[in-house]
Amino acid sequence: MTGFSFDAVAAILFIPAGAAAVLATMPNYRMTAAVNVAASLLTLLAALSLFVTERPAPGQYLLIDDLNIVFIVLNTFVGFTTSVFSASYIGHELETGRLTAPNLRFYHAMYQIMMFGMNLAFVSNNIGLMWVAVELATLTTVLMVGIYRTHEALEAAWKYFILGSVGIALALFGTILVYMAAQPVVGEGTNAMVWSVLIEKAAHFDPALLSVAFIFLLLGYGTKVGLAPLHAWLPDAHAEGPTPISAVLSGLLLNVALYAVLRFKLLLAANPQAIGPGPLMVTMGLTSLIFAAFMLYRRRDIKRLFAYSSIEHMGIIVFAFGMGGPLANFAGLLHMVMHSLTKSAIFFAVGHIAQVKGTQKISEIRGLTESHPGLGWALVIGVVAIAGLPPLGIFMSEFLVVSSTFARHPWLAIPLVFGLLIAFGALLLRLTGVAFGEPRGGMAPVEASYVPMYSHLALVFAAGIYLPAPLVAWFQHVAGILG
Amino acid sequence: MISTVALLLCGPAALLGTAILAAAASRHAAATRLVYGAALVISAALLVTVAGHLAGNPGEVSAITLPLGLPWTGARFRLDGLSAFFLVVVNLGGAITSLYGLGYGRHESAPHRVLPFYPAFLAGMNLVVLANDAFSFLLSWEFMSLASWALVMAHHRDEANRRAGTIYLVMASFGTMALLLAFGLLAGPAGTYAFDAMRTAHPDRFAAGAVLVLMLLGAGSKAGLVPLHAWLPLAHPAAPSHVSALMSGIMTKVAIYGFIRVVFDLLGEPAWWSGIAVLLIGGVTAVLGILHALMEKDLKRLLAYSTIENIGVIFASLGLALAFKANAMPSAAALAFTAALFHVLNHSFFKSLLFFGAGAVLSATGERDMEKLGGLIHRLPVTSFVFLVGCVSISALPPFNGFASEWLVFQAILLSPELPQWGLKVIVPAVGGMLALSAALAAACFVKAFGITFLGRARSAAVERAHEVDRWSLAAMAVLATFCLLAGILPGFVIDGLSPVTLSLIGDRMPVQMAEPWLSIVPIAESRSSYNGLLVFVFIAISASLAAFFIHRFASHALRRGIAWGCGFADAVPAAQYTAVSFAQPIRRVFGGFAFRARETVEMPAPGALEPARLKVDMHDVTWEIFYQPITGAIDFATERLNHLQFLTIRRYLTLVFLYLVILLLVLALWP
Amino acid sequence: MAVIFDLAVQGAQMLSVLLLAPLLIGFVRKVKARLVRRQGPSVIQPYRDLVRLMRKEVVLADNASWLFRVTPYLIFAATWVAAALVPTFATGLEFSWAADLIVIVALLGSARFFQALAGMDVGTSFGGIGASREVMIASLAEPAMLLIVFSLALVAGATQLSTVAAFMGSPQVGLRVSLGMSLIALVMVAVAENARIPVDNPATHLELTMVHEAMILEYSGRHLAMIELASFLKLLLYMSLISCVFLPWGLESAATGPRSLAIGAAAYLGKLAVLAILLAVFETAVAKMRVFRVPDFLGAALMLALLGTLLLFVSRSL
Amino acid sequence: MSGLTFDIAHLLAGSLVLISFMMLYQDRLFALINVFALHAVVLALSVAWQAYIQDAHHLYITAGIALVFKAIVIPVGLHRIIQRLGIHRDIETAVGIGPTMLAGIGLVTLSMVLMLRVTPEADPLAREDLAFALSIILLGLLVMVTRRNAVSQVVGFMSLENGLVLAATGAKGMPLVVEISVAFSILIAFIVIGVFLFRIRERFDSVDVGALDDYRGERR
Repeated sequence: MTGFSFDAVAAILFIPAGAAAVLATMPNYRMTAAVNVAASLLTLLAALSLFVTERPAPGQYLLIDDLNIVFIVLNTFVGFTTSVFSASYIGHELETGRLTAPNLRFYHAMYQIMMFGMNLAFVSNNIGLMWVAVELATLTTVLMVGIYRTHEALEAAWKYFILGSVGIALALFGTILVYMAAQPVVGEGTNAMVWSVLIEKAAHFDPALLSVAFIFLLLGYGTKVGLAPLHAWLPDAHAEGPTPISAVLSGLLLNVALYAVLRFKLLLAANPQAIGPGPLMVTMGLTSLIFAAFMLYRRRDIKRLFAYSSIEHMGIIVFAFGMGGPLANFAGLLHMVMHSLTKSAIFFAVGHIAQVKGTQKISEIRGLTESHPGLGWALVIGVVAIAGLPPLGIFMSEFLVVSSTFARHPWLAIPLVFGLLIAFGALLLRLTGVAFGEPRGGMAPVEASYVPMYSHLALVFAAGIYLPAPLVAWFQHVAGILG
Repeated sequence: MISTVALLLCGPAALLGTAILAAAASRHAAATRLVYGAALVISAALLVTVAGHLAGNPGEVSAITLPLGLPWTGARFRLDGLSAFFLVVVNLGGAITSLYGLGYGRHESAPHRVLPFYPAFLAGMNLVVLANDAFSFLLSWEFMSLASWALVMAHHRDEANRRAGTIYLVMASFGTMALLLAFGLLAGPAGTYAFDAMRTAHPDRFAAGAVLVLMLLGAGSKAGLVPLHAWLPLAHPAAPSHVSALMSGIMTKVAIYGFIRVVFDLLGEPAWWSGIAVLLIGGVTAVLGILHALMEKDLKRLLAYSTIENIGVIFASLGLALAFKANAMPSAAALAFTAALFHVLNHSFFKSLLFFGAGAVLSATGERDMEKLGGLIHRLPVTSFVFLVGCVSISALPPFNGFASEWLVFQAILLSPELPQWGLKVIVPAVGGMLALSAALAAACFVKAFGITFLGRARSAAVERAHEVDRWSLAAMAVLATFCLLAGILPGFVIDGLSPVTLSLIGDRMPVQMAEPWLSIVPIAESRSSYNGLLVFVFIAISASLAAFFIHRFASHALRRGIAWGCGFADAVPAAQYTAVSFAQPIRRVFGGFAFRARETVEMPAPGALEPARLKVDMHDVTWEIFYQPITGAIDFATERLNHLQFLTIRRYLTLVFLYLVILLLVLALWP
Repeated sequence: MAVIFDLAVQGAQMLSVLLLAPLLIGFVRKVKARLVRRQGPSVIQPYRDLVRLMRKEVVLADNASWLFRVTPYLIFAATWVAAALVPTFATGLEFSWAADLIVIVALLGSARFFQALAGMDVGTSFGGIGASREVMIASLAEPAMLLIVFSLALVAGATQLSTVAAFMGSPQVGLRVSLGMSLIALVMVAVAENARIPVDNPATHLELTMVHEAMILEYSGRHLAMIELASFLKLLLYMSLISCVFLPWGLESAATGPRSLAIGAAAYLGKLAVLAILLAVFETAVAKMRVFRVPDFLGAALMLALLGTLLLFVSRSL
Repeated sequence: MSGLTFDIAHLLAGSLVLISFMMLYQDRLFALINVFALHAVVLALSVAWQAYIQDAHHLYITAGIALVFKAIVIPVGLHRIIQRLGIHRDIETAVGIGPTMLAGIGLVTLSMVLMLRVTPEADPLAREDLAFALSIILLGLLVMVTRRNAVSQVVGFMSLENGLVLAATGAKGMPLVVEISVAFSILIAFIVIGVFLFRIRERFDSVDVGALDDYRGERR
């Protein structure tokens, strides 16, 4: 039985890797797209099998626990839906000649490598391995952001690349420091990097070293989370890359980095003398939230708009985890899941909109609910959801964050609410402009599969009304660990 | 035996089902009739169920917890006296509105943007009233806002409507945030979101004060308290008329329900100053609201502003009830509270009626601007009659219902000298004066509304083409008019019907009214004050008919039609009539100075010059300029400044990262 | 038996106000004429006017609606009921509990409401002028009146006129600042409500200065008679109000029997005469003010009334 | 561990910091690159020394990489790029040399303070090494943010990465060091090629990073 379940983990890793190898050699883009979808589906199934099979004992490199199982399933699921979406998206890009067949081969291979990297980051039980995996995922996305080879795309990719590399370096230094802190206690060698070992012994580590380490890790991985003022790469990368990649970036990659930050927060939480990660994260979260909220107003490019909204939500999530406590942590986890689903759904819609309207300029898109009801209302629901209105999932998490914060630290809740309202105003303004009014821009009917975005929205809706018991149990357990 | 609340929950469920079906089949021809028919039936069924509950055992409470919503709390619903009363308000309004919609909906230009959201809106309001934990409450509350927002955006091609919708939803979520914070305080760090738990846990004085303020912000912004009312006169008229009726007549009442539920029920014993706050806000809201209404020339906006006035009246008497309750004067508190609830019911009647009338005018002439109407009494006889009934009721004139409730409010005010606190002693009479003023102004306002719209001569060609509206609409309006009269001449029934609510929330009730001779109402003692709407009505009827009889018996019957006296000029053009603006001019000169910073400038041509003299009036929406423009300005400023961060070079961004790193390291180095 | 007696008294009251009203007007006019050394019309001239109007044909404007024709009866009925509810020669009448002071104010309010509507019905600018000015005046006079009612109610502990009158008759009243203020306010309001000088001139027909007359400009014949009678009743009502509240001497409960009723009636007539003379003197003494001075005049009344009420809230003995 | 080995390790690490300061001081591209080459050489020495004293033989590979790749290949490549671009004129420093030096000193003290808070139980060699490594990293960042020129930014980044390698090798028995250093070399190669590509494709008229930024997608 354990044997099989280990296979499940292995499958999660090797299916994408193998698929990448295969895709790199396939000529026909339709077939590559199909294979891409198939591989993603298989990965998803493998991930789902983790629920039924019992979990393997944590090894030196791999680990499955309550925390990452949710992430993995979410990751593979969004990965799958995105691959479906990109299959219907890429065709149009090929027609318009923005991409060529070789581009596509490269694109699909990269897509699988990225999935591999992210899954590896989740299942890895070794902070060094996790670092490598995160960087792998980052670099692949850099390449995909630049895939259009346009001035803007390359420029965005370059910015992403430079800032990312610095982040990489900082994170690595943090990792080294953690090793140094662990080494005297745990002893030399790989064990001093095995997370499940570290978390047990963390109480005896050198607090000062841990604190410095956490700052570097927070900045390093925080760069990828997109926390202000480390966010600079995020908007352009979202805006200039292919939309499926924007969806994956917002929906998944940010989560990967966040996951890394959380792991290390756990480590620090286990060591009482070290600097409390809470205040740092709360500050960063609030800064990002309010900053992004204001930035939302002057946006002209619809994808950049939603990129900033991702920053805003990352801010909320980091804030929630910074607050700590069962309610806030629960809310943070829930918010993260809901945000991935919603934001990727929004990007699916935006992708098709940009295709039918032939532009990403907000000012040139009007009256979508008239011209393209399917897309328009999907966008409306998506934005309503992302703005934290009921009966959709994000409302529940925001409800928990705000109310619990106000009960504990009223003065923290005020800026939080302030930021939320500012952001809401901006999103609503833009939504009103885009979805209502006299239709403007291309009227061509969409040839798009609504399945991915509406399935996401359906999930978000369901979660807003009803959370299944096992999910709640996991979240509560994890929230307990997160302290 | 299935519990009543479970039975009641089937209603919203059915409404949501209807909404989904409507979304699917909204473009079908029969959809309109089906949706409104279904809504009518469901609301009526809910009404019957609640009525049965009230008739059977009004004191009884039935609760249920569904495995939905917040995992560890569940979705809790509860039916008690208060929610039962408001369910009556909601579903009575809903049923009649659906009846009206059966006819009015046919004129809808974009049914697919109205039909799906209309039942959802009704369902949302029902759920708010039933909810028994913070999460379900806010969920339903915001869902209600969302559905009504969609309805406001129904005619989205109009720029003004889009703006209205945006402002509305922003204000709505502002209110929700305030409520969220209030519930956060009530729930405490442990997060006990169930209302039952909140009831037992009494917050300390500061927390209680904060909750009251937050409730005034949250519920007040939805009900339209000044200065949070800015969205209301924009959003209510923007929606289709029957939806406007729902928003003005019913949704504001749901907001009041929220306020009562938290402040009177969950918060425990109030502090005496809480009464002052609510009283003052209520009084100011009443006066400012009706003054704005007087200055309006758009019929539906006028009605929306008058909603604000009535909300003010209701809040003022709620404040009175709070003050009495805080000073352990239960009977007085019961009187004030009953007055408030009675006015809630009445306002839901006549405001819906008036909006229906406005809708009828709109569908008959296509005009909302009173300056283009006039003389409709000849074209729409029935509509004009019921509209007149509505105007008389809302102007608080006997023997109609508006007067009955305002009379109770005044009686409550007259009890307040017994209050010990000096603050209250000074505030209450001032507020009484404000209420009296607003009542008088309301009469003036509706003289204008009816006079300019229905009387005089037609001011535009659209009026000549107008025809009486369909039977459904007329039926709905007639029903409401009847209710206005009945509630006015038989207030005793309503007051006794409200006793369970006051008993449960105040702990006392007004004396039983049905026992009084001749069905008159006696709040305290007959020697003190009493009012018999029925008798007044009968007297007026008798004496009027007596007079008519004698006239026709003894006086001449001769009657001749002639042209009106035009000061020697034969038949002046209709434009020479008094317009809405000119009608309001004397009052503007009296009150405009401080309320609107109104300025009049007259340009007289030189003697002998032929160009016309011009009178220019410029008015300001003071609350907007004081409270809202600074905010928008600040946001503009901030965004403009921050936006530069989007345009930096990579090196600058790196510098940001670098500085951040160094700062954090410094913090760490200085860490104790 | 007692019930029948009470009913009879009530009926007598209603009839008497109806019959007395024109006489009162005639008397006022007579006194005014005398004051300016004119002969003046006979005291019963108003009756003659009414009868003549009854006989004349009605000239209706072409576009007058049914409302225009119904209004006179409504105005008359509302005013009459209101007048009938004010104790004149006796308190505690059969139906006095059917309505209190607030209701009486409101009844007059509804009469005004319909009058203003009727003024706008024909669609001439005069009607508009009259209606808009009338509601402007009312919007200040009504709150003032209500505040007066408040202070009376606070003193007497009731809004029930019979109770108030009985209380004012009782020795425990004494002299109170607040009552003085409300008396002045009440007089000012009464002047405004009855369209007397200096607020309005009942005799003028110069369009730009009229308020009440402008509204009823289009009325003629029996309709005009109804409205005129209603305005007579209104004057009577205010006078009886003032007399029963501030000069309650000789006012006894109707249950006390015929003799006291007779005394009450005599006293009542006396009071009316005094008030009428005072009114006439006042009207001849002052000049009519500009329409837009009226708000200041009534604002003063409002402030006085509010002050009176405040004083009472602060201390019941003031 | 004998004092001598300890001192030598110290000497090397310290001299690395010193060389970083020299980089701050340089205002010519060629000179900068040469200094960097020196930096790489010293790094290679210190890594080798660590390999010797920890007798961890895989570290020799890292040392080799540092020597061959960073001390020779990259500098030569950069030289050629500069030739191609003809930008062997002054570096446009964003901040004057003086302030930069001062900031550098401040950074070094900061890192010292931070690391000296570490309890002495930690291996003292590692502790001192860390202090040096941290200062090298911060100085590298400083170079990146005070220089306008893409090439010098690359150089700054590489010196930063040298600091990382120093720290990694200083950490006894740390796994994956070699892999990481390889990965980083690849990363740097990417960056260098990126700079190079942008030039060759005639996409940007200079490798002044400012030129990369003139389009923000939302330029008004």
